[in-house]
Amino acid sequence: MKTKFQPDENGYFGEFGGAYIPELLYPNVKEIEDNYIQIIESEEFQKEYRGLLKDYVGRPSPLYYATRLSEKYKAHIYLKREDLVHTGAHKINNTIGQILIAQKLGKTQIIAETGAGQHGVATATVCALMGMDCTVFMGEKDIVRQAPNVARMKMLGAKVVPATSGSKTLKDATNEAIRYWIQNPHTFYLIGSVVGPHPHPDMVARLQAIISEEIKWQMKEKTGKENPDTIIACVGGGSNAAGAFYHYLENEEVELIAVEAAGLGVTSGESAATSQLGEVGIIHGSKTILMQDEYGQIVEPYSISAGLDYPGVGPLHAFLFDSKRAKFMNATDQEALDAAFELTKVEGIIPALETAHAFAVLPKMDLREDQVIVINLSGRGDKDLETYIKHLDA
Amino acid sequence: MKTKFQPDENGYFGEFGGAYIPELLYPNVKEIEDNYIQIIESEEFQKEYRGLLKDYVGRPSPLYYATRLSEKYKAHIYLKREDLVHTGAHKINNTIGQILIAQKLGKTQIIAETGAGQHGVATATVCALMGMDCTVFMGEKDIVRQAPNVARMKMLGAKVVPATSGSKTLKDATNEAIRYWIQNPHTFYLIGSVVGPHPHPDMVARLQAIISEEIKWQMKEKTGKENPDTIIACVGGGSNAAGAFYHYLENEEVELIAVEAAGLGVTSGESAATSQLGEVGIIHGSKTILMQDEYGQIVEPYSISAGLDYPGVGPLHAFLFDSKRAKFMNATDQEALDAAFELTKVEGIIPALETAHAFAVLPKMDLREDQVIVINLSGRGDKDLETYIKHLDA
Amino acid sequence: MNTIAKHLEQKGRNNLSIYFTSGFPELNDTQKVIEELGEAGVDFIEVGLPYSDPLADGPTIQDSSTIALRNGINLDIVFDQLMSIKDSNKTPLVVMGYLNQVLKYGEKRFCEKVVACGIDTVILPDLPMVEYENHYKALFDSYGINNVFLITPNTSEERIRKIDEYTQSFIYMVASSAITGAKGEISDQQIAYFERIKAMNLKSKLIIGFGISNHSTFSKACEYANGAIIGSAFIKNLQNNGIQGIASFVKGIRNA
Amino acid sequence: MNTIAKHLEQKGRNNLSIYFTSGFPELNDTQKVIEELGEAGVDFIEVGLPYSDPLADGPTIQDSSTIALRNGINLDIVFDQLMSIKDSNKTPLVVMGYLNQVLKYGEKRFCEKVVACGIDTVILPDLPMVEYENHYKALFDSYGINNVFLITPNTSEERIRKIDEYTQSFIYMVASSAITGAKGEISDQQIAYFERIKAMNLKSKLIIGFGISNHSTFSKACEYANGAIIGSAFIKNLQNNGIQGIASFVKGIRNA
Ligand SMILES: Cc1ncc(COP(=O)(O)O)c(C=O)c1O
Ligand SMILES: Cc1ncc(COP(=O)(O)O)c(C=O)c1O
Repeated sequence: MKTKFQPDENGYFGEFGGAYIPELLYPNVKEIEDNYIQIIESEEFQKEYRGLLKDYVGRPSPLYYATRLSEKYKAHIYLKREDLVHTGAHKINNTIGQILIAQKLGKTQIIAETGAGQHGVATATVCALMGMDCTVFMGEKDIVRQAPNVARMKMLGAKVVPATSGSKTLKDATNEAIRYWIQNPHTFYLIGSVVGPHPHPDMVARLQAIISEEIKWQMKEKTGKENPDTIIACVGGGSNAAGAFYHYLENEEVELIAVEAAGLGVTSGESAATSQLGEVGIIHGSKTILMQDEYGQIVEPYSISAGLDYPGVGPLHAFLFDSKRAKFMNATDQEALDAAFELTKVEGIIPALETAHAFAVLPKMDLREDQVIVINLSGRGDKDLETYIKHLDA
Repeated sequence: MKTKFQPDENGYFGEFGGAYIPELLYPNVKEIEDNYIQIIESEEFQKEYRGLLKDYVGRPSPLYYATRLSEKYKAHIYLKREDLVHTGAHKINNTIGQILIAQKLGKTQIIAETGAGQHGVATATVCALMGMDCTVFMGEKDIVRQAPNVARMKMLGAKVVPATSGSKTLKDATNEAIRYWIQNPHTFYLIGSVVGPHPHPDMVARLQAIISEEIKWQMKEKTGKENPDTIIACVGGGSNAAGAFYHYLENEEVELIAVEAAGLGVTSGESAATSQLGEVGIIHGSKTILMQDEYGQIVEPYSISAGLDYPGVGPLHAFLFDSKRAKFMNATDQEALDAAFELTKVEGIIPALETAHAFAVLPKMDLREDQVIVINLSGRGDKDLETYIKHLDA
Repeated sequence: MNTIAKHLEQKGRNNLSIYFTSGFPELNDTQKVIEELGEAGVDFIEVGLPYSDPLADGPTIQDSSTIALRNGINLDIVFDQLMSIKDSNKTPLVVMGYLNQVLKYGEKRFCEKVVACGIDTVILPDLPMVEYENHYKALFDSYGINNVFLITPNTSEERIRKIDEYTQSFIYMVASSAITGAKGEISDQQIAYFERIKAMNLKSKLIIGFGISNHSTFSKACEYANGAIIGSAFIKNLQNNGIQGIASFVKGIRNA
Repeated sequence: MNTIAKHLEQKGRNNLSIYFTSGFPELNDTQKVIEELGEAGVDFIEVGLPYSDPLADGPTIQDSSTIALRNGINLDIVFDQLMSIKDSNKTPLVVMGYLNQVLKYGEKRFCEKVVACGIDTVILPDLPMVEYENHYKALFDSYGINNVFLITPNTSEERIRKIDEYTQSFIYMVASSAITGAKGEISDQQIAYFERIKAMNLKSKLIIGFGISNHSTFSKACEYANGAIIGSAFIKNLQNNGIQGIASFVKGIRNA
């Protein structure tokens, strides 16, 4: 039985979602739609997926009680350590699952888009693992600002194709990937977040749900209770938040906080705070909340972080925002940098720039001393060192 | 009761070891010697150490059956995934333990040497975690070739001091660290490998022993038997090998293979294959095997990998070599690069350049089809991307 | 009866349709391009509504859209331009855009404007059939607007029959599984697909698009359908030879 | 009786010892430096055996060692140099090096050479007491060589008493917990340490080293011990003023 936060038969979460795709893609998307749940729920898939998550990806990722951060903010703060999984971010939970699905569907050529490069690396990694052909589309601007990840993809044998249109970032890389997919319908589009046409958002959410599945038993083990009071995650497309929220969605006692990138300030004109600036619209095949001008032209977003630099959010998040199930907050570039420096100094953990946004809302919250918070530490900051050092010296 | 591979009361493994230190360091070393075993074996330490290893470091690290690599080499190859632990290499097993020991000894200022920067990052990390002052000595040449790790240390709040003497690599960084320690005896020298005066080698080996402790039960879980046929690890100072070998040392049925860096070739004059080129001598406070000229001047070693670029080995390893308990092999720069590219392409894992040396001996071995091999994947290659890309394009 | 259908009905075979991007190469070229195309005797024209993220278009059309948007084009201006030639222009028009433009402009407001410009046919490549059935069919019907569906070599027979039912203008037959962009020739595989569709005896007229770029591909397409649409090849010509090059381009397509 | 001890016995107080690096600044300066130092009237001389990794030395001595090694110095050459002045030189000599040099040269061969050069005192800062007791004591005794032990403010009384027992030459009192290198003044803390050691009434003579750099620190040190050793300050002077500067350097130390 479908729950409130699962898509209906047309792929809608409330009014958001669907599959707004050219007819050329219909058979591809239909093939996935017809098979994904059955594959995911099959014993064979679960065995392979769980096996790889454990031995290859390094799951469960720890749930770490951050003593010094907790002292500082006078609350009980746990960090879900997605930074420790193979390739350094939650993205691989999804790519491991999708590559197995692709395999079951007999696909051998994989395409993907990437912003921060983490999804590109995670895709190139599983393609190497499975001996598949891999092409990754990446905005020309992101190729520059996330150079280490470009090097990793190259070394993993992936072809990295620069997206040169629009803002030359994630949105444009996604356009190019979809365009290539239309032209090469035999390829499998291994999408990197809970975005795109149905069933991609649901498929990715189900694969990232392992995060909250673990949080539940880890919280129980540590505190005797499955539920924290609050879960905080950053939102680019929304996949790490979807994963961290998933098994708590129906449980309204658990507060969910989604943090968007405010760039130079929500109203500065240089921002990616979709929920604050967007309106209902269609992007990359789904109806969601979207930053657009009065004529529906998609606005070029801005964030210091290549993984949050996206003018939309996944349809589930649009619904979480619209239905007020999740609280949407945001953090500027500077707030994210400060939060990254703080986490590094007090806990010895260098977060990804994306992830840093989730930590940046702590000073803005009214915390209770007994409040139990889980922050999804979605990725590590190795890829962002150049940016950090630039601002550290400044 | 002391076993064959534990140091005697003067810190000797066979004829190797001891504490060849200036009188100025005697009280410091004595303080550690008098306390380390008692601290390590205390319930309090074990609780904190194991707790941090689990929740902070991300242990146990997986033991991953590498299907494609196994197919390729016609043997059963398991990878011990130290690349997945926090900060990206086995080094943190040791720094977490030593920082707790330092704490119990009332120390607040930490110094360390580093070659590849992994130990420097791991030290800076635990110092941030414990709120301690951190100074890391690093060869000027290594500061250049391991730039990402220098950035990480800076961000973690550590002071990185360049060592400008000698070959400007690990050996010289260690000299500088010891020199500073002599001048500042209140500091705690958090050494990064199983080298240095007794009890440092034994202390570090005990802290790295967690690796083989896990391999034992993981092998049992996976194959029904605790013992692989063969364990392979690269050797710089020898800490990751010591950790991977530790619980198997007494069990002569398990073949142990230590892989040294042969640089441009063992006999090329540009090498770091200590066991092949060295003779008994004293370096950094212990008697061991050492690359030296006919007057006992220490030879400047060479390897493409900053973590193996060391003219000695730890005294335990000298004894393993001398007693033939371990087989010493080696790999050139090019062989290591090739092995790194191969592992990346077939398993989607980019190893550290140091680690790549361990994989480089596979083609040189006579493998049986039923041979069960564990390779210690000591660290990830993010820090080495620039070198890899340079050679990938070449 | 639908304007385009009527024209196709009258003319029968060898219909030539040209796609162009409004506001390109210059903001106010829209009317001139339509006029020239009309004079050159094309059968109907697809007026592209420039979009920031035209997923279903190839690089040529995408680039022309970017330029048009930079020129300042927007839906209000396009509709004003079309309005201004409503009486003078005799060539049937179709508007082609993306669904988000319609959504944001206001679905009804969009339909009113289309109709006011004397247009009754739209192509929205990212409007999927299920959304059409659930929502847009009723809306469009109430304005007398017909939606053009695309079919591809991979569209199932069942789905094609349904599309045939919904179609009052024409079915846009995608020549191959590729987004718009000039190719060279028409392959045996494509011909097999054309023949398969032809043999289905659909009630709707068929227009072939995607990869039609010259006289040879146009003529070949016309053997299997009521005509063909040229987009990227025309945009490229417009870019290189300007509005004065339109007549000879169209002539070149019609006669070798 | 040990040569140095005999000299200290005779002279009693205000002994000045100079450390220098053999083969520095030029390969064949070893003999000249010793000669100049002798003429300047120093009490005894420590001949540094340049080592690649001189852990217990500060940057000045380390740099001088690097230069000497680059000059081509090695143990064979040093011993030849010392041999060549065996008869002419009247100033007692001590050799100071690192244990690995001894090991590699051959322990016995090393001892033979030292003795052949008329030297009976060695300083090996990285030779720990336990190794001395277990092995080197017997070896050195068999050659009539005495090993100089260092003590620091942190050396326990028990340990100092043992060292006193082993000592036939002198005890090297490290002025502070710091490696060699010119400091400025002698602190109250250091003086407290000197007085503590003095009060122990050791049988051995005491020489203070590390941080002695000028007349003032030398004189102060001589209040609490039989003399003092100057190393880095001398090397710096040698580097800056050459061999001809030695006499005035020594004079400056003796008289303000
Ligand atoms: C570490 C990290 N966190 C978060 C994100 C944002 O994506 P999502 O919202 O899908 O989790 C990215 C995207 O690249 C990322 O790399
Ligand atoms: C990943 C990795 N492996 C191996 C080594 C070599 O050190 P050891 O022999 O102590 O394990 C290093 C040293 O930096 C390292 O970073």
